[in-house]
Amino acid sequence: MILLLLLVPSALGGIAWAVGRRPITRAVLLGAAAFELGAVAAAWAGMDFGGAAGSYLGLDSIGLVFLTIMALVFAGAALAVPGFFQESGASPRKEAVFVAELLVFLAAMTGVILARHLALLWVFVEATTLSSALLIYSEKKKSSLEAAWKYVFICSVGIALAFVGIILLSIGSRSVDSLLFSDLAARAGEINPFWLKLAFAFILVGFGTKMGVAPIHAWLPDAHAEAPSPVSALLSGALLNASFLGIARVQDIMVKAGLGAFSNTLLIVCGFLSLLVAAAYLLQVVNYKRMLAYSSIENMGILCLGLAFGPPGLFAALLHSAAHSLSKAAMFLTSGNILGLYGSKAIGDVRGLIVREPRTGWIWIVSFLAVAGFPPFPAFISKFLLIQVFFAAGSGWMAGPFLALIAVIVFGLGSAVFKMAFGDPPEAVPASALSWKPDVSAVVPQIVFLLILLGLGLSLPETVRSVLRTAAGLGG
Amino acid sequence: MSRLLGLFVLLAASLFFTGLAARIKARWAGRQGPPLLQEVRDLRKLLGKGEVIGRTTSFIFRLNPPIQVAAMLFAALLVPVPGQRALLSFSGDFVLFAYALGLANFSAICAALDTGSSFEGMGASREASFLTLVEPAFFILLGSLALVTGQTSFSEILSRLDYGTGAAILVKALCVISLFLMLLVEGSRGPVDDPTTHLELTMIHEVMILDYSGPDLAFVVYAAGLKMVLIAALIANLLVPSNIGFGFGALAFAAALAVIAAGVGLVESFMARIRMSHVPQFIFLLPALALTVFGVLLFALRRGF
Amino acid sequence: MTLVLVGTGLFLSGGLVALFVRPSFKGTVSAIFAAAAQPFLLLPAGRVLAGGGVEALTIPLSFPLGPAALRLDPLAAFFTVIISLGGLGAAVYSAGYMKMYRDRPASLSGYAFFSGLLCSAMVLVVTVQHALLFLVVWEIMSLASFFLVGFDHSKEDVRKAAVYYLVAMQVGAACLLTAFAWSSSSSGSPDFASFGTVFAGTGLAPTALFLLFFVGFGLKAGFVPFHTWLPLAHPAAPTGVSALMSGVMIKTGIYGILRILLLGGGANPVLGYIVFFLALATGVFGVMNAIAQPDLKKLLAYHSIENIGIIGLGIGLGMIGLSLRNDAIALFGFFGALLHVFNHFTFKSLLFYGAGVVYMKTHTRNIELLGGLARSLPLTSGLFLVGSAAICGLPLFSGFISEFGLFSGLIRGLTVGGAAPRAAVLLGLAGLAFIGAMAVLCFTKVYGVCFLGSPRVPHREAISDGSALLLGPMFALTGFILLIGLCFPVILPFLDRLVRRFVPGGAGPEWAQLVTLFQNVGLALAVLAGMLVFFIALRRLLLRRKSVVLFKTWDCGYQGESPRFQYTASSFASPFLQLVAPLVPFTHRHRLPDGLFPEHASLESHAFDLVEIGLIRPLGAAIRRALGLLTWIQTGRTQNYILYGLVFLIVLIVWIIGVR
Amino acid sequence: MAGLLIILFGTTILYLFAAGRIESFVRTLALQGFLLFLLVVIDVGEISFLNIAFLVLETLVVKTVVIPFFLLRVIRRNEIGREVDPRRPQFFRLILAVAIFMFGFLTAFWAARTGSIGQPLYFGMSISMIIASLFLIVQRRRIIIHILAYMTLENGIFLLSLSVAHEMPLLINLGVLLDLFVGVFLLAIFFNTIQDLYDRGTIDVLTKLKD
Repeated sequence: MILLLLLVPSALGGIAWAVGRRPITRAVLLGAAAFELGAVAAAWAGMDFGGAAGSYLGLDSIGLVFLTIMALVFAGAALAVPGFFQESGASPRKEAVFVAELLVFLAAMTGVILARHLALLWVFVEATTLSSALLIYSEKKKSSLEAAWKYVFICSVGIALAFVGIILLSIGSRSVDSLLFSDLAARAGEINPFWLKLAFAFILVGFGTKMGVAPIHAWLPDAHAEAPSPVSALLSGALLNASFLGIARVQDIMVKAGLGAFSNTLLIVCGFLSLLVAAAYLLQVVNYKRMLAYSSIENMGILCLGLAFGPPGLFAALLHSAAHSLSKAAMFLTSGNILGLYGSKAIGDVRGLIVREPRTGWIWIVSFLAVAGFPPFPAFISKFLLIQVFFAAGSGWMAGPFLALIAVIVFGLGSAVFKMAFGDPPEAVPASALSWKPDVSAVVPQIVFLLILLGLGLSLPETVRSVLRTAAGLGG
Repeated sequence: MSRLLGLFVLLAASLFFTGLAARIKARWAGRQGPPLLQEVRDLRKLLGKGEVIGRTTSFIFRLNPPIQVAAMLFAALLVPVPGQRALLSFSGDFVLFAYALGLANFSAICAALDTGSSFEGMGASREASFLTLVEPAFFILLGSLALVTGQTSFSEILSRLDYGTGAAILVKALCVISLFLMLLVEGSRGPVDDPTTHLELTMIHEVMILDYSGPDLAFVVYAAGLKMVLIAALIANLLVPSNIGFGFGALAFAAALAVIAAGVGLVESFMARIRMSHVPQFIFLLPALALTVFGVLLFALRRGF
Repeated sequence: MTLVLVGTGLFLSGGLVALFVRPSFKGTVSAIFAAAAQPFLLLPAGRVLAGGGVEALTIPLSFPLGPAALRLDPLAAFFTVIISLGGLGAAVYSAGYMKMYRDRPASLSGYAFFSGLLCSAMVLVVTVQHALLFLVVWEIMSLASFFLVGFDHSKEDVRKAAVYYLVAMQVGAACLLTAFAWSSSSSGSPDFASFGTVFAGTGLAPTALFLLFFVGFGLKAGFVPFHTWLPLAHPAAPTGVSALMSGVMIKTGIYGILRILLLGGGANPVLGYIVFFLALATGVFGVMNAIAQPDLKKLLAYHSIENIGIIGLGIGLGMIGLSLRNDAIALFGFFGALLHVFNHFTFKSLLFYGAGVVYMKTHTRNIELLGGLARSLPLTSGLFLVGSAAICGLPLFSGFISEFGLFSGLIRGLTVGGAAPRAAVLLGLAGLAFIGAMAVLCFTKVYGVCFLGSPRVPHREAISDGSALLLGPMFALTGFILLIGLCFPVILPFLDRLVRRFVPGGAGPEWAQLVTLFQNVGLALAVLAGMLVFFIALRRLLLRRKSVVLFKTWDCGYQGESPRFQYTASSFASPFLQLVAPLVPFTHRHRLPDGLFPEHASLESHAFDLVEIGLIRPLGAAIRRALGLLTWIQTGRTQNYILYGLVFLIVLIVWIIGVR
Repeated sequence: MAGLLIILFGTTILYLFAAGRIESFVRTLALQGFLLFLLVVIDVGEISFLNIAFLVLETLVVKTVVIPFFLLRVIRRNEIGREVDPRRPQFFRLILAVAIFMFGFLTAFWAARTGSIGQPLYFGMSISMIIASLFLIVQRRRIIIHILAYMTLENGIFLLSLSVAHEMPLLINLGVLLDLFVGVFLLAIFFNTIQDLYDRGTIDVLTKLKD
């Protein structure tokens, strides 16, 4: 049953590749999105996806959280793809190839979420890198080529190091003799602490590269800025979470093996470094898509910090990852619209967005509020819970630098977003951009995301809360 | 009933105060000087005349004289006469006294600006700036007196000030000097401003009432005189020991006022006016004195008065 | 309490309905809804203020917020009254004022929606007593006011002011977030009531916690080191909003500080002195900068800072009184502070509305170009005069009553307590008098230069006074000012429960003392008013049969008369500004006339905010420079990126091997 | 016998650092693949037949024949001759190679002493191979060298996985191989497009995206 989740997207990808005609590829894409949402809905309704002990694939509560986020983001991106291609005027063949790659990428990410075996997880993470490489390069420009090359090469080297980590882990756990998470977690005590620490170091660097956490984040701004907006929405919204899941699972083993202190300090160092780097660059960034990428680095830093503070921290991190993914996806899709409207990625060239195209303008502002963690949105609640966890864990002093850096980041983001939104629209706009208006499909996904976020922010439904608590290990 | 008599002495004295000062100054310069009742004659003459009012003025210009006189008379009700309590006395009444003077100043400055002449504007600006230094000094002074006597209203403070020790004399002397300085600044007399000058650019107080005529001028001149007498009355309260009976109190009070008026006249004839840019330094003397009073009291208190 | 929620809902729905109405009706719709909300807010508030009870209501929200308690206690009721009246005034005034922006329907609906959202958020801020929900509503209030400040965003400085405001609020909210998280995690429950135990704790934590709360709320209120956003944001907003922000919104900062005091914070005596001296500095600094400002609305914004200083002085005095365990001082301190909160709301809104009418008619805020408006805008100038007199605290107006309360508290502080409190209180007394005198200087300047004399720049077209919509709220506020100014004992029973909650043990006898004192003051003021009327009648009597000739003002006989002869605002303030030169940095840029027939000569002077130049800008530059050190990372070379990963890995390995 | 093979495998590091021509680089790759094949045949005993068959297929077919041949075709298509300009003299790089090789033996002895690893020599050599290839990536400026260094990194990791006593399940090994193959395939495609768009094949070309 669980294999369906992997096979259906890849099969649909094959069909899209083979057929190549526009209506079919669109139908296939929307079909895949519908299937994903349906599967997730079924999982929420309690359908058991065969998370049996021995099997390599299974859907546990933390997997369900990330699967839901991915399904939502993918649905939004799928809705935006036709509009994107209609605007860039690519040939049906190219669109078919793009859709096929997208579906394979989806299958790979689902694999990462469902994997119950560490090495299998590694395989799927590597698969996501490879499948998304061509997606980044789909605009066939020199800059997207450079971005794609950096993305593939750095991530492959990083993930190879992760595989070294996995082997070191299996060296350390000779008696456990299996890399299934359930076995590793159950008998974590028997693992040799030295090899486990070494393994965690390598895995953190490996999956950290994929997750875009400093100091191994440098490829992320290039990749996310050069990819077409639906792809960068998926990258930021779903892929980063998937690699975070990898680290979360290994962190769980570390805590159970009694080495929590070591891994927590590592995660805190990475978290604060990411915040620092994001703050440094957001003050002087010129390209608004790179700005969003740096904001992703910052949010991944926050997730690491959450992970470092045990179950309550993980709860805040999961809520934050949901908030970040949906709002960042909305912002990337809107940045696609802005690119269409103004024809340039430079913040300086965009002015008077509210006056020129009110819908896109207001979505741009509201999604900024969601990303920056302003109240009606859940990112604010997760920030509050995180600081509460800081104080509960006795390291209250961390709230100071944490909030200071976030204030600098919000200043950087805010001044750019409002420089673009307010003011009078510039007269000289490239001819191609003047006529284009984002149609419904380019606006509906963002609105849906923001509504979901508002729902999460104002009053978290009971079922969502209980799943999040079990995912964070806080019990039912 | 006796308090009303005290008030009467105060109002009557305001008619003769400036006259006495001018006479002393003239007499010291070897001149005959105007008769003591000159000011009363001027007021009666002005009250009977018509008026010439500037075209640019609004209702403020016409409203200002009554406000001035009303505020000064109201302040007079608050000031005690040696030997008995003031007509209106409650805790913190010196705040009302200061703010009544503030109300008068506010309307005077507005009226000056209302005429739209650059001289009156200049006078108003100087008045307002110097006032910002006088107000805090007055409060520091009254505050430190309240601190030492433990009372909070004019009448109690001034009546309980009699104590024979050395520190008391020093404090009283400092208070008298600073209040005298305040008299000179508020009344625009002596070194701060020369009431007899004819050059508008150098005036402070006189220029603000330049455009008044007839009854308005009478009101304003009387109010200015009354303001000086009020402050003089405070000094008199310090000079005259408070435990003497009422009869002698009124006489001693009038005598003290006369001495102060003479003092003003003497100061004016000895000291030429200070250059306008040096006036702030001179006025800084006032808060400085007040703070020394406070310092002395605090020091004295700690040593067990 | 449910009535209050209905009222809040009405405010919000006013904003929502206005979205879908024709532009010309948006203002009236939101005004109608605001009026409709009044009874729902004022009646329960009045009942609680008079009766002293507490109306509670718990809203069962899901996990992250938990059951949120909304309580309407006298403190909340007092602020609810201010917010609802302010909201009504702003809505009615904006209905008239926003006609200027008829050509921008989209931003008009934004304006209506966000002002409704702002009012409802403020009411919730003062009633919610749950840590997280409070922060949520607090930030919604900041956001709504941010969009209102950014209403006229086509102007560059408005945009800059709006973003500056957003970041300032973000920093404030960060402090509050930390403080609330700290207190709710150490007290176990997010409810405010549980914070009492945290503040009662020993050691440094309660003091640090109070300081965090004070910084967070002080930033919203506008205490000195954190005030720099206020003179930028308030003038940038349209007048209806700047009145709402200045009169009502910055009071939520004061509400926050008072709420923390009620919960037991600030027990440490040192905190009392910190608040006292900071407030004194705020007051003095605020009014000094106000004197140097040529821009009318910026001047009023600085005056808000000054009045926040006076309110803070009252709170500081109250705290000192509590730490000296002297109920009289504490009672007078809090009484003065709370009454000044209401007074400041009335006269500051009145002054801003007046400034709005002036701007609407003359399209300029620079008072150097105004003059002689008393004749063309008689009603507005009369009301502005009442507002200026009240803000200077002159007797017969409401400002005097609250400042008199403060003064009597300060005086009582002198007569009791040790050497240190006496010195502090005397400094406070002198400071308050100094602030009063400077306020007189500032508002004579503003009123004299703007309304009196003759117009410095001839008006292009004849201007008539504001419409009924504009003057209506102004008359109502003047009514409040005169009501409190003259027959103040009428208001006393409403403040009874409110002020006595701050003093443990209810301070019964002291309150009776206060009531008798104010009855005496009321009597004295009545005497003053009587004398005033008498002398005005006397003047009219004297001039009844006399000739009153209108003639040219005396100008030394100079024939070439011109309105430019009149004293300008900057020259009026220059003698004082030279006295306080270091505190208000001034730059002069001038071009001397040259050649035989000089065409053009100019002199331009600009006053800076000492804190802005001395503290905020260097801080910003330092942060930018410090973070700039990190910008070597993105070199673009793939090899470097991999090298970063390797170095990080090697460091980890060495650490693992080393530490083992 | 296995120890000899591993040491031979180690010496390929020296050749990698000394190699000037790119083709000789690829031939070393093929040699490494073959050595791994021999190691698999000789050393790994007790695992199931299916696993051995798969490993043989993997090392012999993929690592020795398919990938090197594919890379040779890419190099010939883009006419790449020698390394661009070795900034440091030949001599210095050789010393570095020897140092890394010796470091491999060092870790081998250390691993033997701690006793927690089955074959310490495997472990030592694979660590030195990984370090060598990473050093190549960071130090050399030609992009094709980066791809080849990535391959040697994968070989090093494969050797490391052989040193672990218990075996990965077949499915996982298949996944790893698939990822490796597709990875190299993609890198080659990107390399071709880079060569077409830019004339010089060095990494400096790809430094436009920065802040």
